[in-house]
Amino acid sequence: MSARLTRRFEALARAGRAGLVTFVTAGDPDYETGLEIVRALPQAGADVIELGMPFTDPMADGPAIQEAGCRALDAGMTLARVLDLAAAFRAGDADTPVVLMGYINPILAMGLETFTARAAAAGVDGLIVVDMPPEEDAPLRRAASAQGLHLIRLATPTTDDDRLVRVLDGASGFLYYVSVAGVTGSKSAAGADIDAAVARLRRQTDLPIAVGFGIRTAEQAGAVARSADAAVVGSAIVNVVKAHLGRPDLVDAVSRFVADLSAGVRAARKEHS
Amino acid sequence: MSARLTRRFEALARAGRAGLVTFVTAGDPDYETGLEIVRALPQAGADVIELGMPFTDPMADGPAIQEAGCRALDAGMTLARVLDLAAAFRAGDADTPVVLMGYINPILAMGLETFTARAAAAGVDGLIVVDMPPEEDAPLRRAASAQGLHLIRLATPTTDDDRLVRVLDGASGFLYYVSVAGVTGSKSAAGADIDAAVARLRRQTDLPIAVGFGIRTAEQAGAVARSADAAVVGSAIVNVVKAHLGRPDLVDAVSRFVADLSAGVRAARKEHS
Amino acid sequence: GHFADYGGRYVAETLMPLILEVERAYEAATRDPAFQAEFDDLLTHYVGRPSPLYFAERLTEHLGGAKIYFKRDEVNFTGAHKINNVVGQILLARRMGKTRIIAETGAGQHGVATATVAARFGLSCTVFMGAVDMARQRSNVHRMTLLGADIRPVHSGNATLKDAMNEALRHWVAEVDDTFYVIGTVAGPHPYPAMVRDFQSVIGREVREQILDREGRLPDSLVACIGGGSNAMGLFHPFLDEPTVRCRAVEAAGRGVDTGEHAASLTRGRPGVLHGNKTYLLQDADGQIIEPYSISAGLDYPGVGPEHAWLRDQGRVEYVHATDQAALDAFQLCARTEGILPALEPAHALAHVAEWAPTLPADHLMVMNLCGRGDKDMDTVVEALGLTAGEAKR
Amino acid sequence: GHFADYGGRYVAETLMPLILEVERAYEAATRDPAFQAEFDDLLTHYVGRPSPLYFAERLTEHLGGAKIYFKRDEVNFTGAHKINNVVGQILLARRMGKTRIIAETGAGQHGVATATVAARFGLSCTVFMGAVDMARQRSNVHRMTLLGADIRPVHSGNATLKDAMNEALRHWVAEVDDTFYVIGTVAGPHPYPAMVRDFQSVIGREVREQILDREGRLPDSLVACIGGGSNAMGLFHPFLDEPTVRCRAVEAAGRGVDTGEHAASLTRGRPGVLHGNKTYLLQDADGQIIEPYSISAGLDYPGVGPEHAWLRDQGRVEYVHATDQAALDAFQLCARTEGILPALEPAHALAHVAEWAPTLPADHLMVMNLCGRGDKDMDTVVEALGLTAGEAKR
Repeated sequence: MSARLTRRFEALARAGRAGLVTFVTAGDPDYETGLEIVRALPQAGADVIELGMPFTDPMADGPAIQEAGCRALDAGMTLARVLDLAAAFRAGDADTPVVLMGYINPILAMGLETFTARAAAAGVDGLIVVDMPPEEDAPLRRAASAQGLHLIRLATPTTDDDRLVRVLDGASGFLYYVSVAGVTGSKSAAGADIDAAVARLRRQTDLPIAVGFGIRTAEQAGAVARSADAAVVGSAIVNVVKAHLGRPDLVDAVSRFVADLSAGVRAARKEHS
Repeated sequence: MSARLTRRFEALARAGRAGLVTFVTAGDPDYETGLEIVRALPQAGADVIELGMPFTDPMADGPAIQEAGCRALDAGMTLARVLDLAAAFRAGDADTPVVLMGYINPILAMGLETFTARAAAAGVDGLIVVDMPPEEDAPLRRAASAQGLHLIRLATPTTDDDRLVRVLDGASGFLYYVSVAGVTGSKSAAGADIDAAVARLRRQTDLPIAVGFGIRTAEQAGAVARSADAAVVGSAIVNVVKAHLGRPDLVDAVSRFVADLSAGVRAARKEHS
Repeated sequence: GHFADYGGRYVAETLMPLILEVERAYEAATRDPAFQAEFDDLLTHYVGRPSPLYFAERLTEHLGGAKIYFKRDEVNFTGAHKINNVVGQILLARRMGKTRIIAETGAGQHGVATATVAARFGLSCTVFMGAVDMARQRSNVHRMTLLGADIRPVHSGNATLKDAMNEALRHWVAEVDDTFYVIGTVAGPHPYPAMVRDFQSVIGREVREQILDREGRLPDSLVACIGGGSNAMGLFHPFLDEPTVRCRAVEAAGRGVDTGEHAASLTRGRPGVLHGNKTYLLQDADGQIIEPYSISAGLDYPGVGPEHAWLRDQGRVEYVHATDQAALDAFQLCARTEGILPALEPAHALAHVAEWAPTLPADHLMVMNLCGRGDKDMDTVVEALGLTAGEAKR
Repeated sequence: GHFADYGGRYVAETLMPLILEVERAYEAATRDPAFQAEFDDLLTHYVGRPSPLYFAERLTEHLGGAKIYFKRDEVNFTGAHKINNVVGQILLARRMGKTRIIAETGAGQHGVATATVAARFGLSCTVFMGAVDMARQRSNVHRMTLLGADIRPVHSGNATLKDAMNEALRHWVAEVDDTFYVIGTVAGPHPYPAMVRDFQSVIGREVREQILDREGRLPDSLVACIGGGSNAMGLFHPFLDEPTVRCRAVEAAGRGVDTGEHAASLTRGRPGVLHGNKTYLLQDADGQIIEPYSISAGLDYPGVGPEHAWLRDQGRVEYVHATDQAALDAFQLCARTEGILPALEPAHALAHVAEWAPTLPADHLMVMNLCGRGDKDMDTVVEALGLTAGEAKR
């Protein structure tokens, strides 16, 4: 398995802080700008990069990420170009883990084996495929595993303890906890609920736990970072992209926002310790 | 029974010519003008006057007479005012027969006895009620008869010989032959068809035969006048009223048109004799 | 008359021979089992009869009185009871060798039914429709057009149902040889009122069988809306000899029977003659016909079938009325409790049910004729309720 | 998958527990005679089943080949086969204690059926509908509004059925506790494809009984249109084990399957995953979904039920296609020969019947599923044919 993810979470644990997982849609608003954005993320404070693979019908995403996908597709992005972008990023950054996030259909169109092989070659570390529950992901898991890619599983507020066993069976890399029942960019969970959920998950797994959905501000990221191993921010970053479309300060604006989030995450446990 | 109708047809027979029956809607376009029109008709050559009793739903009439009825109703005509108009005419003309033509509902609203009594008092000679076939007209016939009013029956191209017996049973005044299947003012019958129809009717009745529907010109009136005892013209006269609405020469125009029709009727048998 | 002093054949002489021929042909048809068999077959396989008798459970609970059943003639093919009669008359027209069909229509349901069955038998079809009704029932105009009917807009009078019937009669006079006039209600010259009643009586016959099957006894009351009166007559007729069955017909009170803007001929009219029959009519003191008014195009008629006039005078049927507003309220009540969008015509019947049922005991069995579906009235209702489609219920 | 490699439950983890709960509840319901009894009772008295099996005599004569029967699901209450499935799913939702119903809709028939049955049971109802479809199926938007449904316009994508389904799934994820998603066709995550098929199989079971009663033998062929495929599956399923019964499903070829503007997923698609199931999809080389096109809103979908994908690969059902123009021609043919205005969806089936039937002998029994009425499509057809309502046939 790709060691970057594991190393990164170990390093965070040693540093006594949670990580910041930043999601952007690959190639939003276009390949070149998208690559610049991604390249700037580690410097801005991102610990793990989630790269969205655009899909025409992103049924688990809210408007922000839907629109980001449309922008990327309109600009000519394909799954192959997403892998190109990941490879281009990896060429300049050997350490920051990259996780691809998306839907299964474009992957099937490329072929599971081809896709996982090319992803691994591009320096990708893990995969999150939101419409592949454990019941359906065995073929993908086998293909990913053969290439050393983590297939990251998701748990949600509706995943009860019985079901969690199934979710964790075969999970690797980290566990992605979707903190609210909803699509990306919708409502936010209360901090206490997140703490309780993380505590419940930790009783059943030693995997790092990243918490996402509904985290929009440094403060919210910080609240998550108190208990979770990482806070995932997506729609809020994508909204910054949208707000700066066509402007020369787009990449800077994203960086500044990520830096702010990062500060929130880094301050979280200090405040409370 | 009112003798005026009989006397008039006898006089026409002695003169060796057919009569001209002129229809106007009573009170079209208003009571005063309507009365002037009617008063001018005998002088213009009308031998019998048919006075239309306006009704909201004249189902046997075409657009010309429908509209004339609307004009009269809009100007405040009622059945009682129709009788007033007839009486006013009769005050100045003791000889020209007047026949009321219309639908049964306003008559029922006034009451059969009241209506027939008031019509007789107004100097009316006969009644034509288009929606009262022989099957239904017994009560009206009794009331009319009690007041000496002729109830004039209609025969049509669809009235076969068997049915004609029924139509003629109780007919009085004259027989009104509707020369075409249709509403007033529609298509015209061919002269030869009318001659044949009149001949057929004469085999079964000695009543004078007036032919109407579709007669628009002096020439057509003349063609009918060759075989029939009278030609009835209605829509064509009403159209002259409509064409001169609001003009000072309205009454003159109607008179001139009726004079023209009368000339056609008077010339008919001369040309062929 | 054919119903005491009511009914009759008050038509122009030109039509009389044909009217008498229709009567003879109809009488022969009623004695011919093959005619009845063909009628029944078409009702079953073409129209989709029997229509359901449906226990309106939630409405019954909501009103808290009589147990209410709906006779669901709205699920008939073409969406109303009208087609029962049209099938019968067009089979008769075929027997008579007629090749052209004409009809009048108000709401368009009778016109659609006639255009439908005429197309089914390859007969030419002309439908007379008031220009005002064409505007307010546009979807039905489209349906008739696509069925190949020639639609003649009528501009005379108020340009509604009465005027369409005048124009159909005028047209028929000119085309007596090859044309059959399919009248849409239990009105017009004899034999139409009796013939249409007979064809529509399938409704009541089915109800009788269905309620005996479901409840083991006859209903205590029947309720139907009444414009011309064919759906009411169809429901009531097979029960008229059952003295325990109360019958109520609901007229359109428009803006109120005392406002002058209504279509309640039996409530506010007097006997007279129109469209070939003697019956109760909305008319002024001079015998001129008063233009009726109702939100429902199908009830917007100044007369009523002559047999209803007779049943009124006898007291066998009670004639009540409901306003536009009561009908709209009932429409919504039906939509929200039963998920059924009634036509505005039976919404009038339902308005009376909503008033009457709560005063009756729970063991009172009431059957209402839900004689047409509301699809044709969507624009009218949405406008009347001031709704914006798709955004109303946020 | 649940149909060889097709089907499955490709949904977000948030939905999985609920999807599994639906499956358990559905399995329990199928074993509960009370559930089946309530389903049957509603189909009989509320929906008006059985729908007629009608011998299309004039169409058969006109085409001069196979003897054609129409299964008349267009006379169902609400005007299409959709309500069969909705009744079943809403009864299931009630069993599960759900109080809110959501649905997606394309042509609006499924949305209307869902709004209807939800109102019948007093359940809150939200319908997702593409903004483009809302504009072209306005009358159905009105119907849903009046039934009290909350209609959510969907602007994403092409703003048609696919997008409405995306949005319904997104909404469901956020409202898993009290909400039941009534899917309108044999697609979506398991158990929907099987469940919808089972509920719609009443169509084929009735046909089997009716044709045996009328003809004394099974049909030789069955024809149905296919978008998602629920009406086709409902007709075919009870006959799939009868090797002598040929089944043909007709996809929407739009402007032609080689133009790129069509909705023929089985003809021109490849297997993939969308909306929770693996099936044939219209997609580009990159696996992006291609926006479908059809004149018929109900067929305008880039996928198809997974069981159809399996039946295609097996060769048990033949999948053919018909263009917009062929459907419009068939619409007119049906109107003029049988007086029936089909929805544009079954007009596609009829287009194939018009092509196939003349090549078959007179003793070939063909049953076509006339699964919806055309009323909703009047504006579209009038415009497509360039007709002016009421003046077209002068």
